[in-house]
Amino acid sequence: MVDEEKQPKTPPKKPVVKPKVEAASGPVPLTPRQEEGLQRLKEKFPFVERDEKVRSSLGIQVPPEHVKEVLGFLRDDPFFRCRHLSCLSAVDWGEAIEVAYHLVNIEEKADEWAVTVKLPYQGDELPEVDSITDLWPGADWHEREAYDLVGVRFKGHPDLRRILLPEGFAGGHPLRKSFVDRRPPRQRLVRIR
Amino acid sequence: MDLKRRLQPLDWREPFLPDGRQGPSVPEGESSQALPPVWQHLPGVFTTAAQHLLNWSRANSVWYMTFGIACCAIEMMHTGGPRFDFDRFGMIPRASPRQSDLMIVSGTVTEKMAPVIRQLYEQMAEPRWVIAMGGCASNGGPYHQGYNVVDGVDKIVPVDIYVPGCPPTPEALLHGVLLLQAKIRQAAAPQRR
Amino acid sequence: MTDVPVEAYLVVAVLLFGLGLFTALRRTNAIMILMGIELMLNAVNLNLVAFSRYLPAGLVDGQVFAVFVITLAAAEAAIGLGIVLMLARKRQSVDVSDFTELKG
Amino acid sequence: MSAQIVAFGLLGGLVLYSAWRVATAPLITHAALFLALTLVGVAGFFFMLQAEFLAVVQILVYVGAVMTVIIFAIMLSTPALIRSGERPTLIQQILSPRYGAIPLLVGVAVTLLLLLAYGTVSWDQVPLTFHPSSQFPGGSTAQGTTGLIGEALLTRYIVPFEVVSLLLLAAMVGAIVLAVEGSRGKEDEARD
Amino acid sequence: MLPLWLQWVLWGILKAVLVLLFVTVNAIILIWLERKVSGHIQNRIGPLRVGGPAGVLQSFADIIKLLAKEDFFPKRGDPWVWWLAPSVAFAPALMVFFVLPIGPHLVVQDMNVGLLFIVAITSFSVLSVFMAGWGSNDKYSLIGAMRAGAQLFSYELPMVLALVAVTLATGTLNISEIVARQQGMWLIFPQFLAFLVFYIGAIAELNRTPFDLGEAESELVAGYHTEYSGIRWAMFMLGEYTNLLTSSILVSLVFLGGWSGPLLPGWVWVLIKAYLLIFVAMWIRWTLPRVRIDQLMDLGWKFLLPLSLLNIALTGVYMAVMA
Amino acid sequence: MPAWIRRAAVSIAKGHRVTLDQMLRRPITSLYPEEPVPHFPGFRSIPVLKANEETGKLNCTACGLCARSCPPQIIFVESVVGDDGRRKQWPAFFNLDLSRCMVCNLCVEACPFDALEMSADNELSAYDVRDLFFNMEELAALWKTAPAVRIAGGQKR
Amino acid sequence: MEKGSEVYTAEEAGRLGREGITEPIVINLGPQHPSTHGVLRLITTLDGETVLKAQPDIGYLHRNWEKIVEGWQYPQIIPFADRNDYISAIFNEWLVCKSVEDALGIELDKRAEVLRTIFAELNRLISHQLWFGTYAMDIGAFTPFVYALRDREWGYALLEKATGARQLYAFFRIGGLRNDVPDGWIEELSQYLDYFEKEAYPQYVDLLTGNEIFIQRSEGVGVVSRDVALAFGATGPVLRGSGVPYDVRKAHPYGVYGEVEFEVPVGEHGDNLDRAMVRMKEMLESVKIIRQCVELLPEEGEVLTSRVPRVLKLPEGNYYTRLESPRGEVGLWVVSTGGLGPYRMKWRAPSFVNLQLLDHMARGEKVADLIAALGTIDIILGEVDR
Repeated sequence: MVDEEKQPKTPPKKPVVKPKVEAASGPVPLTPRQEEGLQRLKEKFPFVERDEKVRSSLGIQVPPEHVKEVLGFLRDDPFFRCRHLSCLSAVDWGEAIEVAYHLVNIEEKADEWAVTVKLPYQGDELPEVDSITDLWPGADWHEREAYDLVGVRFKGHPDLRRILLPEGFAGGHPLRKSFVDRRPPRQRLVRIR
Repeated sequence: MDLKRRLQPLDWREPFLPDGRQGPSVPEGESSQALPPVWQHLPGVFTTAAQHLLNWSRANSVWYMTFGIACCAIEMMHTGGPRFDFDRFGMIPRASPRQSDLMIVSGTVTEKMAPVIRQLYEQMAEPRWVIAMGGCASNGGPYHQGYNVVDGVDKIVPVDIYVPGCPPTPEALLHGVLLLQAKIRQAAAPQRR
Repeated sequence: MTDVPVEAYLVVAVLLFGLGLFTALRRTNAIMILMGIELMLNAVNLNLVAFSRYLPAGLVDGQVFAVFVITLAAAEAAIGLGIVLMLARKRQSVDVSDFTELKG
Repeated sequence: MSAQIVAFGLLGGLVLYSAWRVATAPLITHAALFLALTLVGVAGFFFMLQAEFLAVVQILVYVGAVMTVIIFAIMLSTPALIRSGERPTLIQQILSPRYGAIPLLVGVAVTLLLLLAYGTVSWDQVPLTFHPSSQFPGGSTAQGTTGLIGEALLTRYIVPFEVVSLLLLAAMVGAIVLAVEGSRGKEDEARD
Repeated sequence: MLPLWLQWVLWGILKAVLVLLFVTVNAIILIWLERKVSGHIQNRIGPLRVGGPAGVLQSFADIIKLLAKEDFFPKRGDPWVWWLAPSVAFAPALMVFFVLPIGPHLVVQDMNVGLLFIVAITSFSVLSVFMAGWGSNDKYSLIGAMRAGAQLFSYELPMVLALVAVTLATGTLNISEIVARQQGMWLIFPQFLAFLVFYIGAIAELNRTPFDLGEAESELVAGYHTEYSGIRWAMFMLGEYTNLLTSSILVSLVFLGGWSGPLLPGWVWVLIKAYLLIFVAMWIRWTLPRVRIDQLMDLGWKFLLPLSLLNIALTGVYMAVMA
Repeated sequence: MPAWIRRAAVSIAKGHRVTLDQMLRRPITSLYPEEPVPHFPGFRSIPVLKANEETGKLNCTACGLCARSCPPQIIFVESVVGDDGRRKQWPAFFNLDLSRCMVCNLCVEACPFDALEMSADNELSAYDVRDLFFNMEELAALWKTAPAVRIAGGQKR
Repeated sequence: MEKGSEVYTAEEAGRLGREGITEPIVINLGPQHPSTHGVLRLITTLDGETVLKAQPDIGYLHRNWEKIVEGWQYPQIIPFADRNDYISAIFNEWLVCKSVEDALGIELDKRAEVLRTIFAELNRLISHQLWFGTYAMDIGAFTPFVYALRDREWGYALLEKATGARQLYAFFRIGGLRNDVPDGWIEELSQYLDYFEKEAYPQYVDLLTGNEIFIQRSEGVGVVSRDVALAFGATGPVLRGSGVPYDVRKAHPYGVYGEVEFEVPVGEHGDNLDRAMVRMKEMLESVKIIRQCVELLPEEGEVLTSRVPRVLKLPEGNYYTRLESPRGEVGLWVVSTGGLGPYRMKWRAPSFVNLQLLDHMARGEKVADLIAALGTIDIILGEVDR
């Protein structure tokens, strides 16, 4: 009565995610205040560019070496006053890792600004960017998580260890697209009646 | 549903550690419920009667460990709460594994958590039982694709009852507990040597 | 019913005193030395109470002395252990052979 | 053989054995627990000697207070020392001169000296009488010795009584001063 | 005819067995009662399925199960200390009953210094707590033992002082005498402060919420008995509930007029009063949150101790004026 | 009397009033194994296979939409292959792994033939994890008997 | 109960414990511990009873949500997101729906919007009830916890009647709700609110939050100043307890929060008591919001708008969406390459960020206060570890 066999072979019907898609819609129009902010930033930092991929707020693309400067300016400048670091996240694009910082001015106006930075890398190496833990102590765990899961090295972080995965996790950084689950294939015991 | 099928004794136990190695052999459920060694020298009538008494008391005094992992822990709390009331069955929560008889694994077991659960199980005094509550503890649940998820706590510790659901409702858990009580009551008297 | 003679109590008390002395002398831990002293005080108490038992009825002077001794022991323990704790905090040690500043 | 002698033998054995273990137990916590046992045994002697009040006070003060303080002191002062450290055998300990042989010799010498001194006493001439008004077991006088002790303390021994109470007060103040001295500045530094 | 001392020993054993039986049965009933009371306070039912409609046999099932549970010994623990601790916890709780009169002349040994004896004997629990905490070689146990020890130590003092005022008022340390002296008026009325201090102190000595720091579940798992399983843990539990019974009986004897009451026999009245006090203790336990360790110390040393001293002074002044 | 003593006494007394008040009320506990716990219509516990009331045949056509829509991929369905090599609109097997189901209702919503339904039977605990793997017959039987037969404590009521 | 794996060396512990004091003890609270609200491990350095350092070790419930959803379609992610913050599942569903709706510009019917707000606030109410219970348990009182469970059962029954599940609802769909509420549900909801306001809430106050022991235990403990809370990126009641009135419902109104009146309770000192009181007041505010929503609820209207495209594809780009969950600002960062599912999803969990403050709160306090401070952060490990 009890038969043990492997999982019936139904191919997983997962949607195929293509890295590039031509369905590009135009850039999101800016509000006057966002325009003004962009202007103000460009005056101070000429290397700042708008990141049109960021569609939920104003995105600013910054070269990796200037991230800390720009974020510090956004925090302290009386126009921006972004004292709340909402989110710090990273995404692996295959040849580069993009780190995005989402800032909010929560005390007066609810402005949102997103700062993105592209960190090119090759293979298994960990791209580096300045840590912002001395600007926002709360960035500590965000950065550790990004290091743990995506594999970004934050220069100047006080304690850059894995945070979610166990210390001796073998497979590298799992949110990289090149990550392969190397554990032995798990057998499913299934009873067909 | 066929009642007989549900009350069949377990015949499938393959304890192995999460990394796939064969672990130390886990005592079988039946042998762990035997009488204390001194009692086994008594005549058969007494042992049978004593075993019945013992099974009765064990079935009616299953103390569980306050050990919540994830979503199911909330339903476990509710089962202990006023509407479903574990205490009716003589079940009270104990914080220390030494004093508890039942471990309700209520949630997803990850690779980082697996050794801890194994250790907790070993800290429990014999006889001890395990309920895998919910899909995640039974078989990985919806998280079974994860790179860090142990699909089923039965890979780590022997499980007596599997309660399906995501999360199981309190009465589903109570049904599992009733099945466990039935199993404890049916534990056979040991053979005299 | 015969009675235990007073000498028996005295012998036990002497042995207890000797053991207390031995403890106080051989241990280097300050707390242990205090414990040895407690033992000796108890031996003394035993003597006092034994003698008090064999006084004429209505006289409890031995027990009164024992009360004083117990009080002294409690006071000594409080102060002695206070000093020990103080030393433990300041010097990370309670070994009396470490405290040699007053040696010439 | 009367019950009293049996009880005396048991209690004496208990007291002397546990006192010996106080002197020789390798772990200080064990020594402390054996000290508690000794003290309880002495309290048992007090019961046998019709000194109920003193026996109870002995337990209350020694076990309830002094032992607690001693154990606290042990836990607070030497947590690392308690378990660790080599444990030489008893023979080795006793043979080591400074902390073994000499104390043993001194202890034995003093004991023998005292026993000798007792031996020289001619006991018939000591004015001791056994008053049977309170025969073992049980049947003590209505008030026991509590009232007598209280009376003696507040009449004949009033001066020592007051002196001792002053001493206790001084000890209390001293202990508090020592404790406060040791933990000063703790609260300020804890929060950084 | 048996020799006298053997008769004496046999009588002692018989009395001890009777006391043991009384204590164990009462403790088992108390454990069941606690579960029922907590259940009903929390809108639940509590034990239901064992032994009739109210689940009265629940505690028996628990005890039988605990008897047959694996006896576990922690690695690197201190075996002798560890093994002896539950006995040191349970034995004094039992010994108290040798001098505690349950009714008129219903006492094993009516002791002259009974009140003091009870207080002295209960101070053994400090030792048992330390032994358990130390013998387990577990940090939770050790911290729990330190807490419980400090707590027992600092609540012993106000309790004794509260009893000093009682002794002052009644002029005796004999419990039967104390009961006899309150035929006119229960001592709770003139000695209300002493009652308050003693009851709070008793709850604290029993390690019950709001003073259950030694076994604070949310902080220290189970405190000093974290590592105990099976029958040794059951002995701790029985000792705890026996102590609850002891202190309730003591309070009812010393402050609530003991066995004075109409119609029913004296021991019934004692038990009724004691169980009422037990219910109040349970009620308090399932209502209040836990205090913190420094607040506990403050309450003991800065509130109860001065209060008990004040009470002694007031009683003394009253006695002097009346005399 | 200092004010804080009064405040503390009053607040503590209030708490005790609440607990005593609750103690004297009826408990809200439902006696589960003796009395079934009522569930509201639409309660989800396990997806089951519906059959036609009259003919008794399953509504399922083995189209696989449910399997595709299932997030954790726990539905395995194959259609019968006839002698001519063509797929029939009839499931050869329909397996469902309840131990991985997250009862999200997406399969029911995806089904265009009204062949799936969420059953409220949640007394499905088992001694073996393989008993949580349901085949077509069991799923169909669950739909028929789910509310009627309840098993508790190994005893049929 | 894990023993022996101390992260700190003796030297480090000695450095933390100041000179001349008994040596610090390092204990592990958790991963199995009654009061860590799940599988959190706190590596705590103690000097006697005083906490010198409390370092959370998380990841025992890291269930790889962000990796698993990379292969899934947006509608499939909605029920799966429920499992993140399992106490307040509605907010997770809403966040995923809101993220897609905002990106595609889907507008909901009024009835759907109002119902969503009602469900969210109901869920906030029972989530705060659970917080109340667990915090009471952390403080050492067990009965308030059971009362909270009792009241949650009623809330669960309401949610079960509408959604078909007790805890993880899978109820929101992109473009609205899966189904409309059954007949008479709104009246039952009003009864529940009346019960909560008139009976349950006064009980909570009498039993716990008005109790002098509770106040003494919470007042002045675990203080987080305004600047520290801001610097650590704290949100929700933790931030509001420190005096910053930031609430996503006010700052970026969604649902019908723009149309209802409610207050944002704010604390003064940032101690445990303030955070607790903020949550207590938020319960009443939730009741107020639900009452207004019931007034606003149109009789007619489709709950699932028909303007949703059959194939849901987000335009290429990054989207960051946030809303206010009971624990604070929960954010979702979706990176789309134009496919059916996300290229990357990042869940910004408020508990994850707030938990960083624990060390700051607990230093110099007693162990019991460490547990209480953890209780006021109100972490959900499913969300912290994801």
